[in-house]
Amino acid sequence: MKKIINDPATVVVDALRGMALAHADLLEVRYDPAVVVRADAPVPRKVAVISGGGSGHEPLHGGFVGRGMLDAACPGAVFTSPTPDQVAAAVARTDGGAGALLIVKNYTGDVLNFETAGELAAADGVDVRTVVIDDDVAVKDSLFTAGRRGVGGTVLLEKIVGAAAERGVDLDGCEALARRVVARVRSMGLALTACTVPHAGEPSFTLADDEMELGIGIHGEPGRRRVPVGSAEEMVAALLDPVLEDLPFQEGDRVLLFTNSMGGTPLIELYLAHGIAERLLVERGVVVERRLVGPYITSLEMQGMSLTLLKLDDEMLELWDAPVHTPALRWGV
Amino acid sequence: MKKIINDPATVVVDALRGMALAHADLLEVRYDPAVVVRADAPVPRKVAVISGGGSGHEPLHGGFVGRGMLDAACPGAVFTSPTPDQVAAAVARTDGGAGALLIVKNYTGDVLNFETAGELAAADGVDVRTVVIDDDVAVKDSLFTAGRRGVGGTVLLEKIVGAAAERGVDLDGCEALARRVVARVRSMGLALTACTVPHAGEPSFTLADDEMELGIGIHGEPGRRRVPVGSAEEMVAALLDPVLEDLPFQEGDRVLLFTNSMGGTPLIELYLAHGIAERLLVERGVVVERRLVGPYITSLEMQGMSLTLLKLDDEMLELWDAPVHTPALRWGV
Amino acid sequence: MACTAESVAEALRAVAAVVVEHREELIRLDREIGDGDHGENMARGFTALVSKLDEVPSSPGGVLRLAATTLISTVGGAAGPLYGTAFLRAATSVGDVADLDGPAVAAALRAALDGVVARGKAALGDKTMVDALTPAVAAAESVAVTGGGVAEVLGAAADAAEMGADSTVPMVARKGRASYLGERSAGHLDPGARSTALLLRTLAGRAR
Amino acid sequence: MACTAESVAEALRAVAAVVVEHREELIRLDREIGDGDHGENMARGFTALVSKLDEVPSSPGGVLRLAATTLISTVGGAAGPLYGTAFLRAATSVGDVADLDGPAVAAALRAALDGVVARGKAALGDKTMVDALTPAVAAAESVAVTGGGVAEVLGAAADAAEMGADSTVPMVARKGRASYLGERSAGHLDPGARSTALLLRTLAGRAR
Ligand SMILES: Nc1ncnc2c1ncn2[C@@H]1O[C@H](COP(=O)(O)OP(=O)(O)O)[C@@H](O)[C@H]1O
Ligand SMILES: Nc1ncnc2c1ncn2[C@@H]1O[C@H](COP(=O)(O)OP(=O)(O)O)[C@@H](O)[C@H]1O
Ligand SMILES: [Mg+2]
Ligand SMILES: [Mg+2]
Ligand SMILES: [Mg+2]
Ligand SMILES: [Mg+2]
Repeated sequence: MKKIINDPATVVVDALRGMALAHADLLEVRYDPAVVVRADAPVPRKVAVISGGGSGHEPLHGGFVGRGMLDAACPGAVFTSPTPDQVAAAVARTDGGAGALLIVKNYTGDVLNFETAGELAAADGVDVRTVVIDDDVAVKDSLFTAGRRGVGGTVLLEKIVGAAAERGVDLDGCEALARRVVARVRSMGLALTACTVPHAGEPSFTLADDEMELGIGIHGEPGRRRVPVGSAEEMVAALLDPVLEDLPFQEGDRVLLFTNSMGGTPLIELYLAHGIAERLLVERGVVVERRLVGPYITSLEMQGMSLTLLKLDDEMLELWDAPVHTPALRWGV
Repeated sequence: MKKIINDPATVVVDALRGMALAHADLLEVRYDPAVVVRADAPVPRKVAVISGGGSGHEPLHGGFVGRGMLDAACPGAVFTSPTPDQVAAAVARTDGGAGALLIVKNYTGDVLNFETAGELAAADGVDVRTVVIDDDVAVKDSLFTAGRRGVGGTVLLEKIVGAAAERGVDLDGCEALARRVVARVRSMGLALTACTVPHAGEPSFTLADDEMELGIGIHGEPGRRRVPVGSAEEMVAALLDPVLEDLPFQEGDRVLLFTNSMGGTPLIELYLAHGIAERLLVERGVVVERRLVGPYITSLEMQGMSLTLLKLDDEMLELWDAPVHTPALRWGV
Repeated sequence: MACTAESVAEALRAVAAVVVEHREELIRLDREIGDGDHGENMARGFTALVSKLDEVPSSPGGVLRLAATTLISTVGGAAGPLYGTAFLRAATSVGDVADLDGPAVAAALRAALDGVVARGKAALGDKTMVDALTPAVAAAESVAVTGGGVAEVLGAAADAAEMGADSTVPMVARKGRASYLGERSAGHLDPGARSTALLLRTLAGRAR
Repeated sequence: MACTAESVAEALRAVAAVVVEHREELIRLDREIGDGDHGENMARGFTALVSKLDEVPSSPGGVLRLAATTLISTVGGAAGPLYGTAFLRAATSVGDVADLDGPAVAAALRAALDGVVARGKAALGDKTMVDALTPAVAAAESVAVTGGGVAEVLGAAADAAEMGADSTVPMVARKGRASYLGERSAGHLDPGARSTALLLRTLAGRAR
């Protein structure tokens, strides 16, 4: 394992220190428990939008803290859900009197820890709502499993709900909007290489030189199947087809297309994949109204990509375009 | 080699198509010859700021095209200088009557191709100036070699000169400013892993599991020496010390610190390294006024990082803060 | 043999040592069908607990409550809230008696299991820690009703937990991260079931 | 034996085939002390030239000029402007005569070398294509003054270029990307010197 770290046990805190220095104008970082908070929190009478999860997916979530997106992020250990006291501290620090919306990616650990945190915060008299996002079509949805994972759609959800909260939409409105986004967003990813969690010291799985894992999760969880590496054209189609079929997205639908790098895939390949995805969508009559291309929800140094499609309505479109000022997304300000 | 590509021979053009779709509001892409141009070019009476170089360093340079930075970028084949006709086309397309400044990284191929292009453009009656950037302290500067390479400082140079041109500074002023930036910026990088150029199909070099290449160039050119991998603390010091000594940077100096990923290093490690670099600078009494952290000048999927320090003056500081609106850097608008 | 606050604390220190010792094994098991952090999570949590135990609460229930809150705020992942809930329910079950007997321990284990199921909604056969804990509780109860002491109760629980953990190998996971693997999860030992068995075996060893 | 526009074009088509054939070798050499693109750059440029030669210009000079502009706009890297300049100067040197003789070829080679040196500023011993081209020109000139024809001139040039290329192996690079390696560049054949030798050997073969 070759990594730019001092000690696997302190990676998250060490990285938070650097992040705090890099973005002192936008963020305040607290360490015990670890929480990343927007610099001007709490914002009076604004719904606090809070998320969190294991570290190693940067910029998610800390990189999305700031005006127009998240009020706070709770970074767990690498690939490990944060603990309830982190979430409770985030709520306490950002509650402006209008309640808090917790955005939780659907993993057992995240759900259970946020659930406990919600109980703690409710006991403190804060109106807390939880929205679970489960946009990964690679995993079969079933009552008898942990269900679908939350992946790329999380970024879009945080941006859109964050914009609504910034405009003064109340907790009921934010929650309803969040559920609408969850209902309309779908993703799928693939991995060309595995990543190595610092405390594990070895790659999470092994792929042959000509194999890729189709339907990979963001913690290196396996997906639908292991298949031979194909051309970019084939890879993009292998992601896009299941995503399109699932909702389904149809001719005439207006969408936001999010082409995401798993971390180790260079931008040149990502743009190349994005171009193919847009062309395939145009061929099916799906209208790409907005796009996001880059490494926004990653798995450490894993090579691979994911595609996320959100079926836009006018309100979501407007909220997507609304100003945002965070380390990782910034426009309109 | 596992990459998201269709054909090594068409990677650059295929990626440009995706980039054009992703950023249609900011850019226009021309293909024969390949040039990325800001959407509103030519801007009347503004100096055209143009750069270019081999592809595979994305977002450099195409990701820096837009208001307040570059008017055009000329993407060569992967890791291969662009050709003179690309540069000449960029000049012709962006010349607003105030001349053009060519920003050239100091590599023999880039220098020769831009030189030829400059001659072509001058023959067309455009006032063209060339500024060569050579900020990499890993390579010994000598009259008897190709000299130092242009690396991370290029990003800062393009931002600052781009802002000046946007404000209406004339060609003489832009050229003088550019030379001042070049005189005050220094960088050094290291690689933990090699990258694979698509048409080569194999990694550019091999490093043992416990080795890193100190002083790496952005095309995988070797640097000062191959050394055992150390802690992040040691790695950052190994980059920072030669950079500080070279100019030298001294107590009380105000600097911009740019912590760059070579592409494959995840953000969590980069923030961690950035935190160490800032602390070491504070310990030496160097004042970090601004910072940039991210993958801005990369070597495909190479894991590693570089540090760049620019000794700021008031004018540079103001120009750094000035609005910029490009795919990769965006603020103030 | 007494089962006081101090002896429970001592037993939990021993658990911490065992968890740290098996850290890599649990990581490896979790890498096979999860995300490879279970050993790290447990080691982090129990190490934190050891330093909290510098001051031992006055009752066994107090020690279990301290374990619960510490694990909840340091383990993270799925295991954190699940083990945390287990200890919390166990603490509530034992109340503030000063010295636990066999039936009290069996009842505490039952409460722990109920807490895990309430929180995680896993059933027997879902390939989770529930598959280790369920037979452990049954065994503990049958020993306790026939008059077994703490050592016998925990010994029976540990034996059953180990068999229960082993029984997860052929199972197809239906809960937690391993469920994403579907059929591919069969053939692997569930890391949480393994850590439950380790924990009970260590407690049993200390009760002797 | 004639050295007309058509035969120069045919010789350049042969060069293209040889360059494509040696693409991997040149990539490998450039990976050792450069950035691994020389074979790709040359193959791209000469392949482009072949398609431009569907219409052959009317004089050898015209063919060389077409080669120059094509290579300049398709090769990129250091080799593009250097080979481009070489062909451009050679074209100027031969003017618009219809059939080249030995002395004309030798003079064209001299002009090419002068162009490469003017552009790249490399001296003998810097471990570049100049180390292949310089002895090639000297050999070509000495054969030409003693009445050698095109085939003899090019044959001597190719022999000398191959020896010159080989002489780059022990050299420490002082120009181009290999110079970053310093002492570590010794022990490797310079890719540009190798491509120059390949080019001259192929031209010599066609002149026979
Ligand atoms: N719903 C659940 N009910 C009971 N136990 C569960 C459940 N989900 C997961 N587990 C247990 O948690 C273990 C994994 O813990 P850990 O690796 O620490 O958390 P994570 O899966 O979040 O990375 C599994 O091996 C399993 O025994
Ligand atoms: N200044 C120079 N003068 C002459 N030849 C040079 C010079 N610099 C580089 N070369 C030649 O160019 C070759 C490399 O070409 P190529 O790999 O295509 O370009 P790049 O180095 O830009 O990748 C070297 O092997 C060397 O022979
Ligand atoms: Mg986990
Ligand atoms: Mg090159
Ligand atoms: Mg786990
Ligand atoms: Mg090269």
